Amino acid sequence: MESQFPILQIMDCNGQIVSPMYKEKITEDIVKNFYKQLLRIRLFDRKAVSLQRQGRIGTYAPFEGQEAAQVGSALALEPADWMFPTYRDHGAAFVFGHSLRNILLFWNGRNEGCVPPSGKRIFPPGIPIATQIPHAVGAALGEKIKGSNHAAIAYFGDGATSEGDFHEGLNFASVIKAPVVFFNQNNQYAISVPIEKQMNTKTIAQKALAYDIPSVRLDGNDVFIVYFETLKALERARKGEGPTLIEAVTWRYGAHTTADDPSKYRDQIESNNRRVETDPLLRLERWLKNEGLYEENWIRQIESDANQEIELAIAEMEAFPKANPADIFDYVFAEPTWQINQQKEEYLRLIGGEDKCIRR
Amino acid sequence: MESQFPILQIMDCNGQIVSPMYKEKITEDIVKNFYKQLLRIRLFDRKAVSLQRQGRIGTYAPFEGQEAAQVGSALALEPADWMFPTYRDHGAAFVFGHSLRNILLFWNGRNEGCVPPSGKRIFPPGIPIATQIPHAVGAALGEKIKGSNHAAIAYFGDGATSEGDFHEGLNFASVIKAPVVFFNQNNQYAISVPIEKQMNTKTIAQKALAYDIPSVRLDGNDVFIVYFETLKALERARKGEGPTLIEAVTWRYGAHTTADDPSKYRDQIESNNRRVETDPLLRLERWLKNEGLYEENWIRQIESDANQEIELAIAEMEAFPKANPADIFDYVFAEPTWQINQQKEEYLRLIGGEDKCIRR
Amino acid sequence: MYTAIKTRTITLIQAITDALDTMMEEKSEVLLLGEDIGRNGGVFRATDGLLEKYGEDRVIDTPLSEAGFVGAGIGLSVNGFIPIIEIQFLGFIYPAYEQIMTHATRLRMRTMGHYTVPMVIRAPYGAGVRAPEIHCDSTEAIFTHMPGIKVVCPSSPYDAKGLLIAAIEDSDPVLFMEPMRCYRSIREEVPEGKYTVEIGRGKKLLEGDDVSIITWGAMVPIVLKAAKEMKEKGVQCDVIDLRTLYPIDYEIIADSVQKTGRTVIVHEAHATGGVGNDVLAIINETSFLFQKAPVERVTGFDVPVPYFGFEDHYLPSEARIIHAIKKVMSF
Amino acid sequence: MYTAIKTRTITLIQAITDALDTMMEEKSEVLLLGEDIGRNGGVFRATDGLLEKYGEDRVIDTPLSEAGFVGAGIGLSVNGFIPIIEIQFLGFIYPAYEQIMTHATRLRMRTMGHYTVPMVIRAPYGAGVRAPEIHCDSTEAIFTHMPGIKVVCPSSPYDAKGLLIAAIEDSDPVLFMEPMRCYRSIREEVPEGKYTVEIGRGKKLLEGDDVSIITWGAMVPIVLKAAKEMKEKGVQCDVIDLRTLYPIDYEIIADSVQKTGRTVIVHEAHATGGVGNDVLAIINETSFLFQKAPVERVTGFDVPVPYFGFEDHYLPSEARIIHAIKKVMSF
Ligand SMILES: Cc1ncc(C[n+]2csc(CCOP(=O)(O)OP(=O)(O)O)c2C)c(N)n1
Ligand SMILES: Cc1ncc(C[n+]2csc(CCOP(=O)(O)OP(=O)(O)O)c2C)c(N)n1
Ligand SMILES: [Mg+2]
Ligand SMILES: [Mg+2]
Repeated sequence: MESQFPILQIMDCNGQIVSPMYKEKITEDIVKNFYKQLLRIRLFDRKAVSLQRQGRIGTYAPFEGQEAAQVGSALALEPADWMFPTYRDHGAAFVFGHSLRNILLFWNGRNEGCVPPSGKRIFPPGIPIATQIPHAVGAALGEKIKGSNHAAIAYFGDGATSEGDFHEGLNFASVIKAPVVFFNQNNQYAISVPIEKQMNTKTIAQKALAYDIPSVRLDGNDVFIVYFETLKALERARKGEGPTLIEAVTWRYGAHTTADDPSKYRDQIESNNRRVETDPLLRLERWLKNEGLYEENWIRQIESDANQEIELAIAEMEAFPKANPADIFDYVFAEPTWQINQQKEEYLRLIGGEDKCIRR
Repeated sequence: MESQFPILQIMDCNGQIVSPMYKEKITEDIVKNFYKQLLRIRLFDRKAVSLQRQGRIGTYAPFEGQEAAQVGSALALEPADWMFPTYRDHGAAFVFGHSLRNILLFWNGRNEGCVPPSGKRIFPPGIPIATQIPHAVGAALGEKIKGSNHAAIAYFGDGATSEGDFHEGLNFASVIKAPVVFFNQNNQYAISVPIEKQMNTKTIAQKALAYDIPSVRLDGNDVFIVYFETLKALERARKGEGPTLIEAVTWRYGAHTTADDPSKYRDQIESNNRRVETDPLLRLERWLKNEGLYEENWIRQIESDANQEIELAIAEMEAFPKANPADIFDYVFAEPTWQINQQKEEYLRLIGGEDKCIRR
Repeated sequence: MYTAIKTRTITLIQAITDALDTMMEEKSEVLLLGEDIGRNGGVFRATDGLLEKYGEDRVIDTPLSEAGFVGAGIGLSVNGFIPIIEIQFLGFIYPAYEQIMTHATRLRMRTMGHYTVPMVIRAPYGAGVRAPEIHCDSTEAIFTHMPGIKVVCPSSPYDAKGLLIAAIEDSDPVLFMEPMRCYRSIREEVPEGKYTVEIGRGKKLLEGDDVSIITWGAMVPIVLKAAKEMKEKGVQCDVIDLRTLYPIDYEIIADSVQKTGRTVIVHEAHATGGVGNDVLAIINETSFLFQKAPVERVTGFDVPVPYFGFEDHYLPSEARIIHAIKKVMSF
Repeated sequence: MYTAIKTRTITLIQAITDALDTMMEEKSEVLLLGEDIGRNGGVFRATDGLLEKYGEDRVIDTPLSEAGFVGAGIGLSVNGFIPIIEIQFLGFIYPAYEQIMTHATRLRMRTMGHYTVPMVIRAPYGAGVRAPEIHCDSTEAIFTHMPGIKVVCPSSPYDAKGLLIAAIEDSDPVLFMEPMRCYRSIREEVPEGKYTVEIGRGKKLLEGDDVSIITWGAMVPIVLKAAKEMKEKGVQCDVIDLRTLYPIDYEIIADSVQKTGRTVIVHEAHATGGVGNDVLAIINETSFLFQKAPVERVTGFDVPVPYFGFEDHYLPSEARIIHAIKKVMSF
């Protein structure tokens, strides 16, 4: 099966073009945007880890190492498409237009973090594994019924493929030819469980054979192949040809979340090697250098822009009004039930006058 | 995919041997036992339908048309193997050694029907679709841990392949190399839903590719191929080579259950044609005739033996003691909780003296 | 001024079909998903004729995957549709429990109202029809405990149509439980066209000063029989059909219990953790000083709903209800 | 005669590991299944060191499929094993709900005792540790309503070890809820080796004549604080840690309520349908004439457990408990 699903690549680890696919479409503009986005989300991710360490946000799920998969796929979307990310795909969500302040608010335990900017159809990060996959199928089915040409993308990890919802979602989508792209980031671990214990197959792409839908396995650290193959899958979706499964093979350098200690279950040497050899940013830098497009100043500039943007978002997050206890009661139903009203009144009366912030 | 998974056959509809596979193993004895079992369960099935019509049992799920799949697979088992049937596989359970009286009691709403004869490892018929698949995986894993060479077989329909439990069961089994055979009877309908609406694939066998386990698609009305391929899969299991998926393509002639009206959703002409052309019993009769082994007397004899056996079981079922209300309280826990004890006492006191059978 | 309203005398299941048809006609966003609901018209014929009338885009026969199609319903909801999902029997809703518990009910709160799930999940429930195991569950309590979903359970054709239309018009998820035993046992005059019965309001079925009997769904006819029998013995029952199990109508309960001081709660589900306990909690909170006797609960026992050979023993019977009424009367 | 029992001062999570180790040592049928329980030792380190000690056949890292491995656990059970399943967080048990509801709890009854499921499902639960959404649920009530499973919830290291061993020795399925907030917050002397704490028995933590406070799990330390504060104000609380949520110890409740006549129930789960209502039902049935005031319930609100930015508002607080005590005292 591995030979039936080779890992497609356009650019190798040295930044060399190894395949003529999509050659004419690789323009300076597009690549510079790739690079900018990769850098932007990497800087954000690192900053978020350090915010967590300082206790300024809660547990955080870093994606460092997976930037090309997230940037390439998110940039392939049209503005009116639907995105269904997991807790690790805020890189993709950010690139697709989510608000950085809200992303930070999410990681700070605030529901405001789940609200996308107006007009952006981004779902809250999926926490129960694989459950967002059927949602994407439903949203896509809705587009199909409406006769639009919008599509949906569902993100999920290698571990997610073991859940029933993965199977039920892909099967239903295949039957109704829903315009949806199933975008798998195979980072080869589900917390501590390596892929060999997660599945008997060597590839995730081959799981598409169970639904007779097309699939492709690709180097998830090669932003070129990720972008163009996602674009192709989205085009199929828009043309009414149904779903596609994309397996982007990648790796997270860091911990599963800031609450996790990867040295318990894997040798971090592999991660360090990958940082040097297959890193999505370094690789694109090498390409830029090979092409003579690498400009130190430009890089400094986008770096400083990104840092400014991030600092601004952090400031906004931290200046954000304190949690209003009424909020936990007011959004359960369109009209609160009497139980909720009664509980709210009693509670607000009890904490009233005080600073509304109770301590235990 | 259809060409990758051709429908294997040893005997065609005319009872002609079309493949040399397993030729040396097709002995008169074995075939006569096939025929006897096919006839036995068909007679039982028809009788059960008529019992239901007469109100002597409850809703019943007939399997007529699927006898070869059930007989061939059940005969391939060793006595100490595990069987996990659905509500439609009492043919298989019967052949494997279940008590006919108990099978009837099951359809008459009695838990005694779920108790297999001592030493037989047969599970109660699975009602929630696909849920028995993980059970079979667990039981098989148990055998593996014990280091025995027993295996498990899980029965399920085409519709069941859409459930998450199918996927989770097969995936887990593939990872741990559980000695289990996943035996699918693809009768091409899940109640009214035809397979084209159930899945996008033309075969069920190909779903094994998602787990990198072997699979085979075969003519489920050819008892020879069913038997020998199940045997082969069980041998693989016993040798520690892990699970196999078998797709037995078949057809139910009748209704989904006696509460269903198939003319609402399919043309019964197809069923009638199949009765004439591809019927598992007729086909084996044709083979017997071709081989000069068809003996009218012998057939009369096994028919009358079977009828006697069935009538006896019915008599036993009907003579079975009335439901004892205490039973609903006594088997929930090893030791009833106080709630259950209290409810039992109060209830028995209330109906005490009377005939213990309340009417509404 | 009177307006003549056309009515038809129909069964509860026909009232369901009527409600679905009425709302599909009115709102193109309404669509149906479920197993066997298309050509087959549903195993109980609730959707009979709707595929032919509204087409395959709006009456969708799904693969056998409750989590998958409830999940897809959530995706359709946030994309502007009003999906009505048929779960073939309530006992087969469990594979979808995660989707309902973690998403259908939480999306509004999670996104502070940005995404909502105006979905209706219809599910036939209950024992007493000699169905196989698991087909007979009455597990409303595992949903009423879940914040973010309303639970409705009509017992008559009129209420069924009006409540189902109200559920479809509700902006939040509603679990709509249909008592199988009442599907064809009762006929009633039901107005044609659109009307609603308010979610969250119970209904007084019988007035009496001696004892309050609080019940719903398939237990209603049995309670009424018991109440009639008690009337002959001189005990006047105040019979309440709750109709909505979350949010329960606490006023109708409080008013009745404050009048009678004696209460019997009757439901088909198990006692422990049953919705009857919520009624008890309402009585505790609203009517403590009015109570003349402990509340009696007549419920299914704390055992799995048994095979149909035993189901008459499991289900609350007239005799058990009468026994409970006598008990509260003689306390 | 005294026997010197060796003890260690350990945390609740260490007590869990100790119980697992003790029973795996004693019974070769005991095996563990779950996500990340092997090399990683579980996300909370409950199974730390056990893979190394007992090998891959007995400490099984499963694929990410709760329904699948709970289902496989059922198959292992009927094949003579005692599987202990770790659900990473209670909020991720929902995909396995069908397997638990339709099989784990019903197999004994279905087969009249021929097949049984002596399985333990361990699940960390509860809010207050700043965890992401869904990780904080306290949904014991959807299991206590399910006949055929016991539900246990210790609040201290000693009870955790003794109850877990009792659960492993129980012939029926047990849901073993572990209060995450108490994992490392309390240390206590715990005997080495094997001992059990009886399932179905509550524990009196504080004696008092004025008001009964009934609680369990992560609420225990907060209740104790409130009780101490009230003591200073002259109100003596009778504090009961239920420890088992099904079957609840009705005697300890009845004895206490019949003494005090006033009750406050404190739990983290939502009020509607919460296990507090079962306590209420027990009081109604056993102690009606002793009650001097309506029972007060201090619970999580009828809203989804909110994001951690709001969780302090959701959880019962000392202030809310004191408010309720004052209310029942002044009725
Ligand atoms: C249903 C469910 N079970 C368990 C968890 C706990 N959990 C959170 S992330 C995770 C691993 C997911 O792995 P994968 O799908 O590969 O995604 P990755 O974290 O590698 O991006 C687990 C087990 C969960 N969130 N949901
Ligand atoms: C989880 C669940 N959902 C729905 C049902 C109702 N139901 C009973 S049989 C059936 C169709 C099953 O089809 P298939 O798996 O092909 O088996 P067959 O009946 O054809 O043998 C359905 C939908 C059920 N039993 N369990
Ligand atoms: Mg992963
Ligand atoms: Mg079928």
